Amino acid sequence: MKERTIWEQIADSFRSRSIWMLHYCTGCGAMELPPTMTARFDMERFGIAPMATPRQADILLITGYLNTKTLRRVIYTYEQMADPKYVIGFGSCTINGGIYFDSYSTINRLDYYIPVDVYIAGCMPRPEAILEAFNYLMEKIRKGEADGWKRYRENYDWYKQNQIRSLGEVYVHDEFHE
Amino acid sequence: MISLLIAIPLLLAFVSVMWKRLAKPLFFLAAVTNMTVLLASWFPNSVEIHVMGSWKPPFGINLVFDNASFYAALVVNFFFFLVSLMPNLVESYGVSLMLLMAAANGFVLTGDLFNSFVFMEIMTITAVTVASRRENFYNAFKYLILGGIAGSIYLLATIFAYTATGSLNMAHVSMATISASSLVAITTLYAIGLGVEAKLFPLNGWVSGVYGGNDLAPVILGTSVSFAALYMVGRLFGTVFHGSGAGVLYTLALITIIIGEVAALRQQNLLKAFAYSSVAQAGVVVAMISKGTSRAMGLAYFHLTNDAVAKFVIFLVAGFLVYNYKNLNGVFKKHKVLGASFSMATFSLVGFPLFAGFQSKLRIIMELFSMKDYLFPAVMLLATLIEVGYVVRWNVKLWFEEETDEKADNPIVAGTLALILSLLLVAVFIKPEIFLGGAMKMGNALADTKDYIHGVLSVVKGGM
Amino acid sequence: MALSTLLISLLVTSVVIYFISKVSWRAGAILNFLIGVFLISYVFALHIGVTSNLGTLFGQKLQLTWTHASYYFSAVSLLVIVSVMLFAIKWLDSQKYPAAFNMFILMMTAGSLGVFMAADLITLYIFWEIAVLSSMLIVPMGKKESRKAAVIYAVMSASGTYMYLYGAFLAFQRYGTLNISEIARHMVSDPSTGIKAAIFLLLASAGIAKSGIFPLHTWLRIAHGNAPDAFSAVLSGQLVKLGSYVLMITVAAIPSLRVFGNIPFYSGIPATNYFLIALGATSIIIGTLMAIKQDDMKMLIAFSSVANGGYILIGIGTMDPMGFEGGVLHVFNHAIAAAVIFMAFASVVYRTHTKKISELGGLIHKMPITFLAYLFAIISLAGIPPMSGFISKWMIYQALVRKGMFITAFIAFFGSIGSFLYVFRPLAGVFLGQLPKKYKDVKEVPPVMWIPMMTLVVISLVIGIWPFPVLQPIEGMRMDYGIAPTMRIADSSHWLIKGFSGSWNPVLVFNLFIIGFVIAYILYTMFPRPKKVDLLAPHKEEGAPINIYTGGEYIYTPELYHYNTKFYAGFERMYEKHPSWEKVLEMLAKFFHDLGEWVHGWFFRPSPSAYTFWVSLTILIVFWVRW
Amino acid sequence: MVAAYKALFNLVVAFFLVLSLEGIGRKITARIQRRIGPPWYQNFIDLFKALSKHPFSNGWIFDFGVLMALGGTMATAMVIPMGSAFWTPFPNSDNFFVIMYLFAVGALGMAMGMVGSGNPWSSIGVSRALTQMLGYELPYLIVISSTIFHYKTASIHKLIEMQRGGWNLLVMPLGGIIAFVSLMGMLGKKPFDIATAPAEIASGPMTELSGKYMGLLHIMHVFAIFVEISLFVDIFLGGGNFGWYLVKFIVVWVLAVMISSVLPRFRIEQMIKFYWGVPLGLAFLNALFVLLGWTL
Repeated sequence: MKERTIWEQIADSFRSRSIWMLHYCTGCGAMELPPTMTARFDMERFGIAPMATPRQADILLITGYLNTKTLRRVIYTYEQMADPKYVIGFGSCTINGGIYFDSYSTINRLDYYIPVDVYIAGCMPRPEAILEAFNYLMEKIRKGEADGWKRYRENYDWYKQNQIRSLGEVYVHDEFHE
Repeated sequence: MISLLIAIPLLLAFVSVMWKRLAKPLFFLAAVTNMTVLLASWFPNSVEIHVMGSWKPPFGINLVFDNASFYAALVVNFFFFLVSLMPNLVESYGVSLMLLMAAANGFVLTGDLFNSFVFMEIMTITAVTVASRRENFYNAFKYLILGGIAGSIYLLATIFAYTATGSLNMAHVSMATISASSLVAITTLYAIGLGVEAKLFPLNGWVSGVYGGNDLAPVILGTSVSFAALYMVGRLFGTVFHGSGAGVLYTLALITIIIGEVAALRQQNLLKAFAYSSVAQAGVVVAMISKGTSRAMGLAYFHLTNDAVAKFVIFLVAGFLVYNYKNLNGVFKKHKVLGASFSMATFSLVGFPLFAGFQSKLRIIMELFSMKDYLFPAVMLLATLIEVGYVVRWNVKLWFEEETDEKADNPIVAGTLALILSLLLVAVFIKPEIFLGGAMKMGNALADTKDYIHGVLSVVKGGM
Repeated sequence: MALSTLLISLLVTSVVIYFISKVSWRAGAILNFLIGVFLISYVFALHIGVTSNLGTLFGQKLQLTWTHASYYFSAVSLLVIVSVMLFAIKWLDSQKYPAAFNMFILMMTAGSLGVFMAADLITLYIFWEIAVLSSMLIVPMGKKESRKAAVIYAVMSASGTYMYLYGAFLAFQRYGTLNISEIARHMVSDPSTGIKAAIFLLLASAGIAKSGIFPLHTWLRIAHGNAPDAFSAVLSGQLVKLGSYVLMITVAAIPSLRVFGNIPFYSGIPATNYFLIALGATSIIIGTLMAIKQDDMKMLIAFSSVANGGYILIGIGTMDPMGFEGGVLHVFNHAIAAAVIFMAFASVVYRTHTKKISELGGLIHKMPITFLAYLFAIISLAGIPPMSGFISKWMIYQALVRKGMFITAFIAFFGSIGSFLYVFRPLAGVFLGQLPKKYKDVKEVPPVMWIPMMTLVVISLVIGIWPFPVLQPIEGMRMDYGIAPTMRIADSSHWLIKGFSGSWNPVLVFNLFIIGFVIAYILYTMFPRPKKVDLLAPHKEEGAPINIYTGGEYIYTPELYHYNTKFYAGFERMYEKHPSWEKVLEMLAKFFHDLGEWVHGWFFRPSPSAYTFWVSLTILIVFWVRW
Repeated sequence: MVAAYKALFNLVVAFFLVLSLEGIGRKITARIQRRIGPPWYQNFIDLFKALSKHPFSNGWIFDFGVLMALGGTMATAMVIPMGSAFWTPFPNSDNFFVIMYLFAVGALGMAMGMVGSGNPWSSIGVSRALTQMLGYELPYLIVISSTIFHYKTASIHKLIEMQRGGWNLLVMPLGGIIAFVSLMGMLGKKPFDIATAPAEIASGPMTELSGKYMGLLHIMHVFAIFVEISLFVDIFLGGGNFGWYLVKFIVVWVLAVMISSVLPRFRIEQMIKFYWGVPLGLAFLNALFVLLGWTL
């Protein structure tokens, strides 16, 4: 990967110290976030704060498994986030579909569709693991290795064709929208 | 000379009974001659009388010709003349119109109480025939009944007057001293008797029916005949009875104003609405007459003249519209001239500036204030407020609503007449003397009893 | 040319204009505009104190005279009217009666000029009626409801006018003159307070009715809401000011402080003035609350006119130098702002054919100039610097706080903050947000329509930065009426406006705003360029969703995603079941109808026998009364 | 020229002071909630991070609104006196009403830009913000008017000088308390953060703000807080020299933060009812006292 300018390095160090996350809570992983936020583990001390809209968020936290229906929303949300943006795949469902791996509608590997910077293995991962992952992500951001958003831009066609292949069509055309 | 005013229409009426087809031209002829006669003797600034037979007053019947009766006769005949210009309006009513004309003239000119009763009867009956046009029989019948009652009461009053004074000559009666009680009786009965023709509440029940019934009646009854009747009010209560009994008139008149306006407000029929408004205007005039001073009376007749002209235009246009269209929405888009004159006439009625009504109304209010009468102006302004309501409503309806595809060709004569008269209203605003001078002379003549008595009972002039 | 000749020739010309417009209405409109321009130049050339005779009416001389007040009010009115005339040159092609419109608007101009020039009450009345009549005939040229509107307008205005007439003649009967200054002189020396108060209030009631003050305010909603769109600008921007003028005449030209000095009510303000102030305050409350909940944008601004009429009345009513100048200056500000707003709405309606906020949206990308005009107009209307609207509000607050009138001040503050709410509603609903698909190919209005708006906006802005040209005639007016003649408020040498509690410098404030804006712009350019996302689906290829945050959902129907119905639902819910004064007046009208019904049923419908009964009854009553 | 330097100094002070105070506020809240909380300079980091991102824009009115908001608020912040006549950039124009209405420019700009983003959440947030303004401004303005009536001047630095004898807070304690309650509403802290309710309307007006727009509006918010608290300090706590002024500023801020960190959120009409209930009544009572001269 190419060298960063001094400005980018400074910016990256800022980015690494202030992470606003949009947690996409489809699965059981959501259960693990409240303890992580609140007094026991207190993720705010790392400058991590939950955000309400993708426009403001820096990282997209995919907690738990995805199916074809939710994946559409995930992609749409991800594309609405402002660069630079990072994705954390949370739990084994995002890695290999977890216990639902053989369902007809389950998405088995998230990073075919959107670039994932950090995976958290386990079912469920405990808050310690989550914080560990965040620290790792911060490290990557500071080093400038968390370049998922760049990859998405460069290999846009590849991601799109994967999305199309499994979703048929990224935009929904169901009875509500005809 | 002035007895021609009565004689000619009467004569021609009988002639035209024999030759029906001649009725219209003869009516026209009568109107023209009357106008010429009147124009020939312009404002006799003295009191002339004309005795029937050579019975000197107070014994014989005599016609009185002074500024008052001249101005009244002028207005009366003027409207007959205007009507006679419109043959399609006259149709087969030439005869009765001529009779009506004769009666109205007689009523205005006579100087004798009983004679005036006779003329009033003729006037009522012919008016009823006119009113019964277009199968408007029931309302005409009502009118007949009321007219009959009024006539009888008028007669009763005359009899009282005779018993009280031993004379029927107005001048003589006005000289005589009448005991208070019988004066009360006489004036009250006269008030009631004239109340029907003068459209006083509650004797004006016939008005809406008759005026709303066809297109000829309002045009002639609402202008000439009511002017004649209101003239007589002024003559009796101003000249003869020196303003005793004015209180009755005043009260009734004020009630009449309000009643007329509110009745006009809810009215859905164009002709009837303005019939009620003429009721209200008559109320204003009567109330003003009851004030008794010469200036007040003059203003009253000034107002009445403006009102008569405006009403003539309004009823002319309204009659045309009502009997040519089912749905009146936006008809004026098709008849711009009629519309313009109608609007001007109605605005003059309300008393907006730029039109004659403004002059008379404001003068009246001013006069009343100078008389320290604070009630009447308030009533009048309230009435005007209601008037604004329905006048604007009708104008908006007739001008701006979506029109229907009904058609009717423009009436040329009526249109021109309406336009000329409405422009006359504007002219009067700019130069009120056009009507005001005559009206003021009339007022003076009516208020000035001495001169009247002297003129009547002094040396006899003319005769036939 | 003498004033009287001017007015009369204007009246005559208006009829001529009608026939010209019959041939080509556009020629008539252009001619109108030229006449208007001439009038403006004429007005600015006139010298204060010119008088001229209009002839005599029943023994009274009808006199016209040119005072500071006439100069100020005529200039403001002409500014509004002329811009509307220019606007109309194009706008009229959407109208049904262009010829009549041209005639009546010129006639109305003549009438209002006459009102401002009149030196005596009866002249004022005559021209007043001319103005009312001609405007009343333009109102029903609009949509269906406008017919009813015309009637209500006429009746309300007439009710005020006739009270005025009664008062005028009362004064005449007592003082033997109709000349305003004469009457003022007599009133000062008149001992009886009752009659003076009666005359005062009766005269004021005309202004109350015309400028939409509380008891007689209801006609503004329906008349301004339904009149032809561009004419609403004149109605709200100019005609309402006739009322303010009459109020000013009654309160200031008749020196109410000295006339009613014997009945002080609160901090040196007479009870009569305080009564007017209370009415003004009430109309501020009503206007604001009702404006906030309107969905029809024209009615919304109509109610805001009610509120602003209240401001003017309060300001003048205090008869405090600051308050008086504030009130009079507010006439100018509201005239300009309301005119621009209504013209902007007229442009919107001209293109989209609807005035319901809930049916519009996102027009900013289609009609940017109209949007800017509206934006600056509402900034002025809400009284935010650097537009001129702020200056008058500041002055009025100064007066209120100085007099310690806290409740009135509270209501004024409420109206001012409420105005943020209601002016923002059309901004959000009509111009911002999502554009419904059906307005995909709406265009900006042609220059001849936006030039007048923009001119007025620029004038308002310039006056907001450098208000002294307008403040001079107002100070002159103040001197004429002798309100604290020594005090100077506009200090143009130091660029200051001095209140009793400190001063401020409009130029400086404007510069600060510019500096702040520049700094903000520098910051804006320092950081990465934004990626334009189009929030309007119709612009993108078919089937593309709206590109805004939708909780991950795809939305294809922008109009459903545009929040503009019941914009202040949370607040409106608090006064849903408010009592309505309109209903009261409707009850009154209905009462008269029913009375007519009753009368008709009892006296005019029945059979002849009933008549005989009535006749005999009358005879009996009369005899009984008289014996 | 000196005035210009003072004005710029205002901006600099406002920026650093308030940003660090915000961080401290977050720390305090965290401690109250038994957390450790972010470092005091966290908000600087957040701000610069936001500015460094690649944002989205929804059309020119969106940008224009943000600029107008920031510019208007800066203009206001430049007029504010900081605790003494010396630190008053423009002694001729620091009239209270001028400041209040100049302040409204920022609010209007923000509202316009955010609604321009075309997001219904933003519109709802803006409508709530304006309604809230209707709520808290009225008691505040009544109190300030009675203050102006009492001291016969509306220019802030004159008011500060007049309070040499004793703080206005002690002269009219009722008014001071009401003004502080209104200040809570102005700051938009709990329980009055109805406009930006992240859980219900996705942070209201800011819904569509990304990257530098977020940052610029954050700066605007910083200046807004500066203006609001400075007005309170100047009018009620009697200024003092610059150090004292800062101390008072910090105290007021910390108090506000502590109150807000233990309270839930009002609904919009509850907020209106609250402000038009007791505070408004007490404000009028205070005005009455001032009229009668019953001041301490």
